[in-house]
Amino acid sequence: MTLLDVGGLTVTGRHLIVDGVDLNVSRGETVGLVGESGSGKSLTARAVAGLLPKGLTATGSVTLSGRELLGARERLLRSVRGSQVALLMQDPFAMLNPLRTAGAHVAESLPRLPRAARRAEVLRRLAEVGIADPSVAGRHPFQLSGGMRQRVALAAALARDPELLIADEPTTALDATTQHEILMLLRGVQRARGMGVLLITHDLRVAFELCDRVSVMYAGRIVESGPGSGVAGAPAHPYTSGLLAALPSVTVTLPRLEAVPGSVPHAEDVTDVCAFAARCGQAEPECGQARPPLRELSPGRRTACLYEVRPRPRTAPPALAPDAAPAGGTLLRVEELRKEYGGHVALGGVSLDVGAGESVGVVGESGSGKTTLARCVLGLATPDGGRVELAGLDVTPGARAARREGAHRLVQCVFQDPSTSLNPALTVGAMLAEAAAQGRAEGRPSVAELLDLVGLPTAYASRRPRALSGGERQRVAIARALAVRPALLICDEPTASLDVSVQAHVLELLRTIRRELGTALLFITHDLAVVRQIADRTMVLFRGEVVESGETARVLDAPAHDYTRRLLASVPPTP
Amino acid sequence: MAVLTLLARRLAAALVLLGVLSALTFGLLAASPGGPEQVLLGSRPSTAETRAAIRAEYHLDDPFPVRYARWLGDAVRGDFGVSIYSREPVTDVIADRMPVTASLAGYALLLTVAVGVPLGLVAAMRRGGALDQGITLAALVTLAIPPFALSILLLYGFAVALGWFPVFGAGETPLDRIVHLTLPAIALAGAQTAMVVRQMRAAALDLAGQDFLTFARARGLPRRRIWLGYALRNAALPVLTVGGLLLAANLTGSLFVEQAFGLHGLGALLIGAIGQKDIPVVQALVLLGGAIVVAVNLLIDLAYLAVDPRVRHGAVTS
Amino acid sequence: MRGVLVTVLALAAVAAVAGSWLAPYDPAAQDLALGAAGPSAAHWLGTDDLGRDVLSRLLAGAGSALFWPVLVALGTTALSTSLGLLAGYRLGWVDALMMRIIDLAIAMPGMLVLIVVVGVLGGGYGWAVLAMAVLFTPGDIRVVRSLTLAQRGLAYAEAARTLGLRPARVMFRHLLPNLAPTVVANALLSFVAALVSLAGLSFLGIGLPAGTPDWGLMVEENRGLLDLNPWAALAPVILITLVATAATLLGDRLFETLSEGGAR
Amino acid sequence: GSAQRGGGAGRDTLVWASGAAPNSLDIAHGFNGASTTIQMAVLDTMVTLDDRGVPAPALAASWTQPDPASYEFTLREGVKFTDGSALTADDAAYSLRRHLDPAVASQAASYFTTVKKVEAVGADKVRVTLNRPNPAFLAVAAVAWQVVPRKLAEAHPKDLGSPEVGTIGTGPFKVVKFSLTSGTVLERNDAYWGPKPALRRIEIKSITDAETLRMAVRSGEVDGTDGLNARDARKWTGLPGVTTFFYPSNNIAYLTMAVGAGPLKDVHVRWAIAHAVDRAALTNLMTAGHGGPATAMLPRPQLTAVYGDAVPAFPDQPLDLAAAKAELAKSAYPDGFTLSVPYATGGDSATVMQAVAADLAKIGIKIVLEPNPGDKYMARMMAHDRLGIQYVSLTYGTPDPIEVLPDMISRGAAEPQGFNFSGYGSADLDARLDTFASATGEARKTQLTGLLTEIAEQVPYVPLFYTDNAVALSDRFTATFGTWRFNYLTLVRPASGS
Ligand SMILES: Nc1ncnc2c1ncn2[C@@H]1O[C@H](COP(=O)(O)OP(=O)(O)OP(=O)(O)O)[C@@H](O)[C@H]1O
Ligand SMILES: Nc1ncnc2c1ncn2[C@@H]1O[C@H](COP(=O)(O)OP(=O)(O)OP(=O)(O)O)[C@@H](O)[C@H]1O
Ligand SMILES: [Mg+2]
Ligand SMILES: [Mg+2]
Repeated sequence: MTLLDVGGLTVTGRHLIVDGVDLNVSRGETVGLVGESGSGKSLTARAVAGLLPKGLTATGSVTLSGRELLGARERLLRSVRGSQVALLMQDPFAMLNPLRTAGAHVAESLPRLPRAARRAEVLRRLAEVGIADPSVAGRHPFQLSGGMRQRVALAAALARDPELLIADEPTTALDATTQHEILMLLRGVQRARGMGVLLITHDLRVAFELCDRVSVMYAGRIVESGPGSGVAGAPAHPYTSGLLAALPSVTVTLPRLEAVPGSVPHAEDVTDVCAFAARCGQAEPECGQARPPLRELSPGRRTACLYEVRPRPRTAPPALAPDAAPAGGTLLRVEELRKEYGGHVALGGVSLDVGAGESVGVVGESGSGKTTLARCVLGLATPDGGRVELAGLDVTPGARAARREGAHRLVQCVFQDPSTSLNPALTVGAMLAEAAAQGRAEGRPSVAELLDLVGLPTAYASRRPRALSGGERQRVAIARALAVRPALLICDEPTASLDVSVQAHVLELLRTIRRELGTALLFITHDLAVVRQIADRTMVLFRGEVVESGETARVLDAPAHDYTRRLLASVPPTP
Repeated sequence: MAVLTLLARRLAAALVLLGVLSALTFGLLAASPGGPEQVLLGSRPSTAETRAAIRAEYHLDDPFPVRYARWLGDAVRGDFGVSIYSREPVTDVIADRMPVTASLAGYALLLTVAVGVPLGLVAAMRRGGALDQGITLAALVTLAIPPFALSILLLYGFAVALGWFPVFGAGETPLDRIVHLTLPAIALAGAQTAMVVRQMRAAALDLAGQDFLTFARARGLPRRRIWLGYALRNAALPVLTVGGLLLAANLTGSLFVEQAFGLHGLGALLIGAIGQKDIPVVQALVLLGGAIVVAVNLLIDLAYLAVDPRVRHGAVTS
Repeated sequence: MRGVLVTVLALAAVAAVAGSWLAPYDPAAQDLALGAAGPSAAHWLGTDDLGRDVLSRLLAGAGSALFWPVLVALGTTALSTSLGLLAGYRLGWVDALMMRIIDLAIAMPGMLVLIVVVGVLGGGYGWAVLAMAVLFTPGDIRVVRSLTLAQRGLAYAEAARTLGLRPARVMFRHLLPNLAPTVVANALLSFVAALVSLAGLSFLGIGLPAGTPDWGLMVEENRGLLDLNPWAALAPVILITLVATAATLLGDRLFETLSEGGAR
Repeated sequence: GSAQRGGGAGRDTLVWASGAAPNSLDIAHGFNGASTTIQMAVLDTMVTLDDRGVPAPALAASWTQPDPASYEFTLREGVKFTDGSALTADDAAYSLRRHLDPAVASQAASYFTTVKKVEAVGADKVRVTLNRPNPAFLAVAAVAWQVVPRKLAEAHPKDLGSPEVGTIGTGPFKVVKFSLTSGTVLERNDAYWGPKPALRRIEIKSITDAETLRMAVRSGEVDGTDGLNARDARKWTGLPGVTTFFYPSNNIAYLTMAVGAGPLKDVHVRWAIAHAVDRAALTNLMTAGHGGPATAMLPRPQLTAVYGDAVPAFPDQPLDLAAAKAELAKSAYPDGFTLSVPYATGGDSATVMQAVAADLAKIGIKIVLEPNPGDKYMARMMAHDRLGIQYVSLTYGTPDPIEVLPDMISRGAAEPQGFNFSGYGSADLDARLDTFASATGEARKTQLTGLLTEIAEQVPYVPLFYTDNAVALSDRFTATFGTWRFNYLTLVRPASGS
């Protein structure tokens, strides 16, 4: 029986954002809504719960158990929320009131109960989400880890036993192992209660692993839907197919990561055409003439493409030996690096070598000290002990300032967050020119050359960062780092917050650069699939210690350490 | 535990502050032209013997450090000297004036909170609407009127032209006092209320964008709980800081207001004492001002401690 | 709204620069026989008790009424921005020392000290203006510092440091533009606070020489004339309020525009 | 409408407001208008002045002058302090003697510099011996020889008259409450030896802000005040239900010019200035018709006391810009000069100096006004620091010119702390002052005319105007005020009609 039925949902703000979305969720069913950032997934979810931000309006229909919610009075919505439909949001760090305890969050969501019974009920609900320790109920959010917070939030969301749970990227902010735990927990609860779940994610692998049915969203509309396995196995829309091709694999090193060219258009601009036509490899004139309907291929299987999708050639394993072995000697040598933050050990004696032209991956969960390691090498943090040597030069920060003179020509960095990696006040051109001026005078690259290197049009020089997409920003950041022609480029999770397609683009770019410029890479990531694609050697960091290191293939295929195995187990299978 | 360390740290800081403040004012007053002789002698010719006697009595010929040390020694024992102007002990003079200023400041604070907080919330709720624009503009204008001008306008409008309120004095009975202090309190509260409205509005708007508020609504929590448990409580933190600063600012604000409304409070006392070179009184008042600011800051910290668990557990320092 | 705002400030600026030329009478010219009189065709806003033309005095006074607050705002902003940037960027002992001093300064009953300083030392506006700038600065330093602290941890700032740029360049070319919304808004708030506070000092009889055509002083000198010519005191109050409102509003607007413009 | 009328009390209760707060009920520390007004209602002086300013009996029923430099007073019989104790000659003698004691640091000390000895001779007699004859002694005594119980004064050498100690007198009223904040309350002394006061109770507040004060009177919250200025007459006379009384005051306002150095040393410059200042306009501005232009350097009542109605004409410099310019041309500064002039903020001097500056600008003398807080200005003046052109307005207590003239033109007063701000003086002048001090009859007139003529010719001072005293009273009360009646609280009585 259909629990949630969304028909022709549109959300409009200053522009059209969500354009005619149809969705339905039945009891006991998990439906996945996938799509790239900005495609309108969150707004769809919030429209369903009647919680659109101020200034946005929804039309169409949203019925829950036969009751129309769209345009309903706030009074009715309040009675429906929590008891029939619950919403779980992306960021566990922002979702809980910092001033209330975990228990209070659950308790206030419960229906009226006597005091003592209420306390017992709170503990029972916490136990349901895997929190057995009763003292957690008395703790405040800031005293809990991200995973714990997400569990508490889940318990609070489920406190009134809703029939439908909308989970908007509930695990994106968590690291791989925790992500895995929370998803499994979600599945367990869903099964136990027979709830309907609408799971919103941008991670195709998660969707396919967890969901009965999957809808793929693009530029505010659904372009394909069907059973998870069906969509994964035989995508019926070129967009889905492109996304799948861009997905890095944890088991094989792909010769080429296929990115979908271009970027997602605004829903507003493509109302009357196929939204994907501009980026589609098999587009026909017809695609630009009318909006293709969501046609039924087979029962439960729909696509918004007029044609059959040509299968993409996918290279079979074993694909490629790692890139040519490093020439030259050791470029970076880190010995027994140690760093504490107020008694908390961030690095507990880490040693590593990077040869000239070599690519080394560093993996580990959140808080394992990856960024700290990078910052110590870059001279942005002063280690408490150990040595950092670059091309035979002791550049240990804090030792003697003068020694680092010139270190910036040896090592540069690309940071994780594309939203802050560029100075919003400067144009791309100014940024690149300034960076190039820091390099040696001979062979100094021009702004145009740098933009060309990362595959951006020269006209971008006059743009400011806010006019760039996330992937473009990371490419500018890479260009900026390369401007001084460093021997080593440290990449601190440069793709962690990018969509798969953009990620593929950036990874491919880095591989090319390494190949063509001979720049060595120290690639930091928590994503094992990414490290498989880019690193010759990999080391696994766990609580500030290196627990395993070796050839990437060896580490991933035959993990020796328990932690590495746990990391591997939490990666959803690549379809 | 956190409370104790906080108290200890604050106490030490307060001592340093008061020390610096007292040395500063003492030095300033000592360096300024004219001395207490003029006050003591009035604007009349005087004899040389009288002047010598006064200089001896007030140790005016001692070097500055000696005078400061003497003053400090007495002050530590709670003796702030005798007012040159009225010959009463300074502590008595201040104690005599304190009730007026305290009631005025308290009344004004009450008005500020009672008016400012709801108005700020309402403005935030109706963001962009006519009501919001009205409130925002009114707050802006109130903020821009100099407090003394507001006093004069209120005095003319409500006390003289309409005759609803008395023109001067602080009243004797409690009820009388409320009637007498209403206009001064409004004059004093005006700019502060405007600040609180702005702050409250900003805090509430900031809050409205927070995930945890959306999550609370998504769980179908009752409206009352969302307003009190979420909006008000979380917005209280930034507002609290401003409120505390305002309480301290009351001190100076009351100076203008007391002057205009003919109230014999601490502000009027300070103005008078400065004019009369009544150094012991000025000195004690400045110290009192410093002590009040310190105390208010401490209160804010304690309030943070009570409201914000992160501070309580030393996770962040306010 | 925006039009009104700009008009008010533009008129104020014109009056500040060219007020003395625009004035229909010599602002100091007395007509003791006329004394305080209400508005008339000859004197649009009437005269004060020395028979001086109120309108002319308002126009001539715009300069001093606005110049000093602008000076305070500029001084405060320049000082607090550079010191705040330095403390927030450099950290270490510079920061620790500066923060200790600022803690102390902020805990001082500022206005009280100001009145005592200026009241006791006497002397003129110079002291008042200087004292006010000194008073406003610590709070602003703190704000700039905390913003700097937040910005310096962002990737673009770390990238700038990684590129080996000189600290001054990182601070002023990279960090400063991103603090602009707050710095600009704060500067306008300082202007407003100085405008209102200096008028308050004049009200207490501290500051400018008698007879100077200054708005704050005019309120003080003419408030006894409310029965004879209310405009002599009301007009300057209205002007102060109008300019202060417009400046605050402009600050709010600029803050919004600038932070939107810089939004990432 | 009004919130409160007359404090709502009975018709024999007066709510009075002073423009400044009284600070002491002891004249030794509270020799100022607000304080003395209360002292005069509570304390009796040995002698008093009659309507013409002639010394008359008060606590002293009579007195004799055994020789020109000594007086012997006989106390009135049966006078009691309000605490019930009897007034003794010892009390009276001690009350004067304490002003001579430097340890008391009395503000009245300078009034009694000629007193050598004060002693009680017998139960009801007090003898005062002076260093030299002083015709002003009795007039001064009428102001400052207030009698308090010796016991009380001795017990509180430092804080007699303070709010904590208060005072005890024999006067028409007694102090019920004396607070610097909530005001003073006086009640009728039913055992008063003189005529019974018309008022039963007087509540005295202080309102320092002139406008607030006016509004308080206007709203009826206050029945009467002396805290107004004649120049504000226009604002006060219009108040409904309020009558403003004006009566001549023993005062004079003038400009002093420091003749010691600089342009002002040149007598032509001084003449030029005197010609240029529009005294008529200034008088009108500052007195609003309740006063008059000053023609000589003495308060009008003092002139009258010496000359009666036949005041001689002294040399004068009438308003005449041409003459002013001509004088300036004769000086070393034909093109004028610039002078920095300090003034006290918030007082009359600000207004007067602005007007003077405007007048002098017309002949090329530029005055740069330099604001000073009141106390700093006073300190600077008294220290004779950088004197130039200054505005001075003085009110005197006695009808005798000898109270004024030495202050103005003796070399002794030209030192710091003296009142001779012009620094004008000479040995010859000092000698003439001395002879004048003890002269009587026609000789006195001649000598005074000589002195005043010299001042008028040399112009160290430019006399400006006299101002009347002003008292505003609610129509529920009335009073008959006089120049020499310092105890005006006792003069107020309920209006017969109300
Ligand atoms: N409050 C709002 N007002 C106006 N536009 C908005 C608002 N919130 C989101 N948008 C716009 O709507 C579009 C879709 O946003 P939405 O948050 O639904 O995307 P999403 O698919 O959830 O992406 P992500 O994976 O980044 O969360 C985006 O282009 C965004 O800029
Ligand atoms: N400036 C700092 N002050 C205090 N603690 C810090 C600081 N920087 C890092 N840490 C702590 O050091 C540990 C390692 O942090 P680091 O940022 O290196 O982890 P990471 O592996 O990069 O994690 P993530 O994947 O979340 O980026 C964490 O526990 C973190 O809380
Ligand atoms: Mg989203
Ligand atoms: Mg990291």
